[in-house]
Amino acid sequence: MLRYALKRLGLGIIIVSVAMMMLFAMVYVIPGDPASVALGPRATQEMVESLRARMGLDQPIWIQFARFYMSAFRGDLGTEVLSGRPVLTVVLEQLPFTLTLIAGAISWSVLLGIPLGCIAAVKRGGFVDRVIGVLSVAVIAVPSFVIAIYSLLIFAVALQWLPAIGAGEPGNVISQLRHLILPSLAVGLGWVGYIARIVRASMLETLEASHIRTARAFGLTDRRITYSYALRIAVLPTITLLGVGIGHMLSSSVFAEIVFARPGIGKLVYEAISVRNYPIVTGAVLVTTVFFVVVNVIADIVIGALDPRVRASFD
Amino acid sequence: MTVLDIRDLSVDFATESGALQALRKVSMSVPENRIVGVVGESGCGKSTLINAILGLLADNGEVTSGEILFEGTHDLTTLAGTAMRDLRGQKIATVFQDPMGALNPVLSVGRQMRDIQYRSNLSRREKDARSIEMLRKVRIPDAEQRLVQFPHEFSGGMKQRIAIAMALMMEPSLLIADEPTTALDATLEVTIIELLKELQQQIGCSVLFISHHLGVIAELCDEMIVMYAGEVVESGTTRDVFHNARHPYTRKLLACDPARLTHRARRLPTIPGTLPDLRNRPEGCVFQARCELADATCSRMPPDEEIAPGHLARCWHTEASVMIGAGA
Amino acid sequence: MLRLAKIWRIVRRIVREPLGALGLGLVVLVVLSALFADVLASYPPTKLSPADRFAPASFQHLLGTDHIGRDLFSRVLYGGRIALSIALGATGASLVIGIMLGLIAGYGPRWLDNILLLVFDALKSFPTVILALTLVTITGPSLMSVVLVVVLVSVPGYARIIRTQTLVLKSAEHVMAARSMGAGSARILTVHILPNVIGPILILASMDIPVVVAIEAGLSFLGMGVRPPTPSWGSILNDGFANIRDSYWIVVAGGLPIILTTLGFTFLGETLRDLFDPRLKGRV
Amino acid sequence: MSNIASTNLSRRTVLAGTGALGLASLIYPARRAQAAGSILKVRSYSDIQILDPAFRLAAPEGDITNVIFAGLVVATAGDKWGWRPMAVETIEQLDPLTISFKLRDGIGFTDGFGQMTAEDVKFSIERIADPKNESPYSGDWETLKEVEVKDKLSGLIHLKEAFAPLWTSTLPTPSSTILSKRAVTEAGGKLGVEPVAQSGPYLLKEWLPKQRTVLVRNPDWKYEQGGYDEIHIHPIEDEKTAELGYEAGDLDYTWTSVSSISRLKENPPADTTVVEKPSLAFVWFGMNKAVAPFDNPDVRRAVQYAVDRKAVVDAAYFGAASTSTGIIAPGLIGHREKNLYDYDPDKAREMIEAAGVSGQTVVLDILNKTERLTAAQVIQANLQDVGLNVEIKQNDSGTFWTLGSKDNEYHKKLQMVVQRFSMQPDPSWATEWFTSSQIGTWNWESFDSEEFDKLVVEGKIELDDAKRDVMYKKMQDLMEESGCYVFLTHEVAGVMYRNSVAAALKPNGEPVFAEFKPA
Repeated sequence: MLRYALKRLGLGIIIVSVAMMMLFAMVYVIPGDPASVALGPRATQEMVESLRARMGLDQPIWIQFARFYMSAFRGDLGTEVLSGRPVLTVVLEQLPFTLTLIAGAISWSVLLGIPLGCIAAVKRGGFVDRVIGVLSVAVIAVPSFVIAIYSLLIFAVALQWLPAIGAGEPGNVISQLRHLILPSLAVGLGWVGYIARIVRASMLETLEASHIRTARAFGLTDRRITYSYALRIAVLPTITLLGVGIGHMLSSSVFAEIVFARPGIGKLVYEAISVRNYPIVTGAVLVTTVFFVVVNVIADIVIGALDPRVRASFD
Repeated sequence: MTVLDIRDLSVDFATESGALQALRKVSMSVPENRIVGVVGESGCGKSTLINAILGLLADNGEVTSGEILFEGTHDLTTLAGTAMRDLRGQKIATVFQDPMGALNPVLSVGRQMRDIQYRSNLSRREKDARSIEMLRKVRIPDAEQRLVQFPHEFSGGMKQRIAIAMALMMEPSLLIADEPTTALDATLEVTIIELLKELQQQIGCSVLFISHHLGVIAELCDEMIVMYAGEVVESGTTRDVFHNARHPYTRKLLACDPARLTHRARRLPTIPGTLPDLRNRPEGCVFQARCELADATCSRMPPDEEIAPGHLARCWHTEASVMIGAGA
Repeated sequence: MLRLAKIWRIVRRIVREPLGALGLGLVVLVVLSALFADVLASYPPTKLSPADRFAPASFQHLLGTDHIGRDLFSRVLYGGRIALSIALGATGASLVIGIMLGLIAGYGPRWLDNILLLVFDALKSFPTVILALTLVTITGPSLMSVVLVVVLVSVPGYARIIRTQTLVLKSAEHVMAARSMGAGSARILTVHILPNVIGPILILASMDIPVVVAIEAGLSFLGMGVRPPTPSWGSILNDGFANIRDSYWIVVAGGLPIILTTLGFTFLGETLRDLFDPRLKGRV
Repeated sequence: MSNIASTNLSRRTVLAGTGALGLASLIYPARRAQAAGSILKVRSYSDIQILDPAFRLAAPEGDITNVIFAGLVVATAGDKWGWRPMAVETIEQLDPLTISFKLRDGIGFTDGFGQMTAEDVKFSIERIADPKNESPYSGDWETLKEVEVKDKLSGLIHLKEAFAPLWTSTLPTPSSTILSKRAVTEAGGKLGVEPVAQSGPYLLKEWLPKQRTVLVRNPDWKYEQGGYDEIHIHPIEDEKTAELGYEAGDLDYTWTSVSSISRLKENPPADTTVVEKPSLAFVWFGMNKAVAPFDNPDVRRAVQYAVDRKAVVDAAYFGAASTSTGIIAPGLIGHREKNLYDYDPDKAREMIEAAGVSGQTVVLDILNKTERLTAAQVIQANLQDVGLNVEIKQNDSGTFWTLGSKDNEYHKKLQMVVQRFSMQPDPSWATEWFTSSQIGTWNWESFDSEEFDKLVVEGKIELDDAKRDVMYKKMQDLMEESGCYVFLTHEVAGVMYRNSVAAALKPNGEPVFAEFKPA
C-alpha cells in the first residue's frame, strides 16, 4: 500500500516537473513584458531594466527554470516583485476559496448525484429513471459558465434570493455559505450528472451480485440491502471519478470565480496572466497541478480504505 | 410432517421474444429432518426453483400455477413481501454456490453476522457472542479475532463454512444448499459435506440440497429429484433412483457420471443434443428430442408413472428405458 | 444509392430513440440555421445601430439587440457558423494529430512511447482553462488560437486510446502475418492497424463536439476567442454579462444556442454510441 | 427485485428534507447594508499591492496611504480642485524656487517611531525625487534641489527651477506623504504591504487579500477627524460587478460603469444618490505615422475626417460622455474650445481614394475592455464607410501596454490604437507623453514636433496661468495638425452612494476617505 502510494507520488512528481517545464516554455514565449506592465506608464527605461533583472527575466529560460525548480523543492516559490510578498503566501491565501468552492461543488454533486443515481437504479427502466437519465446527460453537456451566468441572472439578479458577488463577509459563516451556493452549483451541477450515471450503473451491477442475493436470502430488509449493502459498494467508483473531477472543477472554478467575482486560484491566475505576473502564474499553476496529482493519489488510497479488496491487492 | 411441499409449480419469465416457461408443473416435497437432493444440468431450472421458494424471482418472473406450501400452512407463492422476508433467514436459510461472492466484500464478517440477527432482541454483544459460537461450530479457529475481518481475508473453504454458520444461526427448519461445494476442491468438499450432515442432525432441520454432482447426492441425500428443462422427470429415494432409474434422462445422467468412473470431475459430460428452447416448449415429453426411445406417444404429455411407492418417473416408456445406458 | 439507404436506416434507428430524435432535431436545427445564416438573418451581424440598443425581442429583432444595437438573432445565426466550423475543424485536426501520435507511441520505439506518454500526462495535469488562457495569451486571441487550444486539450486523450489499441493490434495475428510477409511499417499502420482503431475514436470524437463548442464559447466569453466583431456565442454572452442589469436578453440569446447545441450533439452522440459501440457505454 | 421498487425512502427523505430546509434558510432577498455602528463600505478598483506612497501602483493605494500617513497637504473634496494642510500647520510659496513649511506639533508615528519632524520631511521628499530610488513618481519632484531643515518642525523646500504643477499635482497627492525616516530605513528603504509607522487619521487594521482592507480610526490623531469609525475597502475590479455588489447591500459607495449611468440615474437603487463627475482622463484614437499607410499625411487627415466622434463616444459610453477637444479636460488650464478637423465622410472618401489606399486593411489594437471594443467597432464601421477595412485586435493588458514599446518588434507594425491615459489636474501631465523622446515608450503614434517638445519643457516652468493656457492650446493644435490623433472623450465618472452617506469626492469623483461622513 505504502509502496504503491509512494510510486504513484514519484510518478506524480515527474509529471508535475514536465508540466512546469512546459508552462515555463509557454510563459517564456508570451509576448508582453511583465516588468514594464508592472511599473505602468510612468516608468523610465532604466527602471524597467532594473526590475527585469530583479525578476530574473534577463536570464536565459533554463536558468530561470532551474532556479524556480530548485527553490520550489524547498517550498519557496519566489517573491512577488512589487509587493515583495512570498508567492507561496499569495497563492495559499487564495487556495482556501477555491477549495471551499470545490468542496461545495462536490457536496452538490454527491448529495444530489448519489440519491438520483440510486433512485434511477432502483426504478430501473421506469419513467423516473428515464427522466434522471436525460437530466444527467443534459447537465453534463451544458458548459459550467453558462450555468453560472444563468443562475446568477435568475437567482441573484432577477429573484434576488442569493448574493451575486464575492465570497461573503470574512468571519461570517452564514454569509460565506450564502455566497457559496450559486458558484458551487455552477461548478458542481455537471458532476451531479456524472455521479448519478456512475452510481446508477454500479448500483445495478452490485444489485446483481451474489452477496446481495445472500443478503436477501437472509431476510434483510430491502432498505438495508439497497442503502447499506449495495450502496456502500456502488459509491466506490464515485471516489475515483471525483479524483479526476477535481481537476475539471479547478478549471471550471475559473469561470465561476470570474462570473461571481469570487477570490480564488482561478481568478488569481487569470488576472496574473493578463498582467504578466509570471511568478504568480507559475506558482499558482504549480500549486494546482501538485494539488491535482495529490488528489488522485489520495482518491486511490481512500478507495483502498473503503474497499478491502483493493487494499488486499496492494499488499 | 412435510416441511416443504411444492405442487404443480409453473414459473414463466417475460422476455423480449415472448414468455419463457422456466418451470412446468413441478411437484416435490421435503419431509421433516430429511435431506433431499436436486440434480440436473445447468439451466434445468434448479436456480429458478430456489428463487421461487425464497420469493426472489427476478422482476420479469411470475408464478403461473401451483403452490409452495411451507410447514403445511404458508403458501409461499402468495405470501406478502414482509411475511416472506420474515421466513427468509429465520425459517428458511440458504447457502449459495459461490463462497467468494456470497459475502459482502466491504463489510466485516461480524457485521454481516450481526445484521442477519436483526430480528432478535439480543444486545450487540450477545449477538456477537452468538456469531462466535456459530463460527466455532463450523470450526473456524480464533473466532473472536476473525469477527472483525473482511471476507477477502478468509479462504474459500472458510468462507463457505461461514456461510453455513450464518445459514444455521437462526436454526431454520429448512436449509437450502445451492451447490455449496461446487467451487471447492475435493478434500474441502468432503469436510463441508460432513459438516453439513453433522449440523443437520444437531439442529434437526430439513435440507434441500442442489448439486450436479451425483456422488455427493448419493452420499448425503435421503431422497432426490432429477430435473430437466424445468420439469421434475424422476423422483424417489436416492437408493431407488440410483439403482432403478426409469427415466431415459436419469439413466443417461447416471451413465456418464464420472463418479462412477475412477476419478471425480466437476462437470457432467454432456448428453448429445441440446436443451429445448424454453420459449417454445415441445408438445408432450420435454426430453423427446434427445431421447432414443421417442415415438409418436411422446408428443403427448407423459404421466408421472409410479415405479415403486414414492418413486415417480415422467415418461411413457418406463419399461423400455431400462435398456438405456446398459451397454455404456 | 446503397449508401443513402444505409444512412437512412441509421437515421431511422436514431429517431426511434426519443433522446436520439431530440438530439438529431436540435443538431439539424443548428446546422441548418448556421448554413443558411445569410438567408435567415435580417441584418448583417456586425451592423451597429446605437440608437436601438437594448431593444427587447420584437418582430424587428427576434432576440432583441445588444448594447450597441446589433441584431442578436443575426449574431446568433452567424455565431453558429463560427461555433460549428471551429468544432469541426478543431476536432478534425485533433483527430489527425491524435491518431498520428497514438500510432507513433504504440508502434514506435519504447523510449518515444514513454516520452509521449509523459507529455500527454503533463498536458492532462494542467487545469484545462488555465492551459487555454496561457496558450491564448501567447498566440493572441484568434480563431486559430481556439483551434490550437482544442487540439492541445483533446489530442492526449485520442492518442492514448489509439496507442493502447495499436499495442494490442501490434501483436495480433494478422499484423504478425503481414510483417512476416515483409510489409513495411507504413503499410502495416495504414492498412492493418488504422482501419481497426478508427471506429471507436470517431464516435468519441463526435461526442467531443459539444466540448469543443463549449471551449470556443468559454474563451470568447473571456475575450480570448475569435476577434470582434466576428459574432460568437461566447462573446454575445460576454456582452450580455457586462450589461446584465440593463438587459437580460443578451445573455439569454448568447446562452440558449450554446445550451441547445451542446445538448443536441450530446444526445445524438449518446444515442449513436449506444447503437454502434455498446462497449464504450461504461465510459463516463 | 420488484420489492426494491417499493423501497421506503423515509429516513433519506427526512434527511434530504432537513438539508433542503437548511439550504432554504440561506435563501432570502438581499438586505440593504445597515449603517450599524459607524462603518463605511466602499469599493476600490484594485487590491493593494504595496503601501509605500513612493511606489504606489494605482489610485486605490494612494487613497489608503492618504489616510494612514500624513502628507504635507492633502486634496479636498468638492467641485473644485483644492487642498488643505494635513501634516503642516503652515505652508507657503516664498518665491518661485522656495516653499516654507512648519509641521504640526503632535503628529506621531505608530509602532514607537516617535514624532514627525522636519528631518522626516526632508527624507521623504528627497527619497521620491532621487532618481536612484527609482520611484515612478520622481517626476513629481523633477526640479527639486533639496529640502532644508530649519528646526525640529520647520524647513524650506528648494527648487532648481520653477515648477508649475507643484500645487496641483504634486503636493496634494501621495507624493507629499511624510514617512518616518527611521522606520523606512529599518525596513530597507521601502515599505511593503504591511505599513509601519502610520501617522494619519486612520490606521490599517486588517488586510485580507482580494477580500477587503479595514481601516480604523487612529486614536492618536488629534486633528480633523474622519466621519466613520471604520472604513472597509472592497477590491472589485469590474464596475458592473461592483454595481451588483452595491445593489446587494455590500457597499455604501462605488464608481459605476459609464454605460450604467443613464440607467442608474433614471432608476436608482433605493436610497441612493447617483452623480456624474467629469473625468480628467483622455481617450484618443491614434495613427502611427511611422507605419504605412499612415506615413502618408493625407491618409491620416482622411481618417480624422472619417471618424464620427460623436457616434463613437455615444455608442461606447451610452450617451453619458461627450466628445473631447483634446487631451486637456474642461476646467483645466489649456483646455481647447474646439477641434480643427471634424466628421466629413465625403471628404474622407475622396482623400482615401486620392491616396490610393481604398480597400486596404488596417489593424486597430485595443485593450480588451467593453467600451474600447465598442468604440473600435464604430470606428471600424466609419472607416469601412470611406473605403478602409479595419481589423480589430483585442489585447489583454499585459500585451497591450507593450505594443508600442521599442523592445517589442510589434511597434514597427502598430498601425492604429485606441488609447486612454489617466490624468492629474495639471496640463503638464497630459502632454509629456507625446514628445519625440517618448517614441518607443509612450508615444506610439511616432508624433514628433520640435516645437511641441520645446513647449512641454517651457510649460512646466511657466507660472503664469494665462501664458500656460496659450501654450497648452498650441500643443494640442500641433498634435491634431499632425493628423496622428482623433480626440475622442474625457469620459465621465459615475458615482453612487447611499443617502445615509455624505460622500466626499474630488471633482473627478475620486474619494477622499477622511472626509466621508454619515449624512
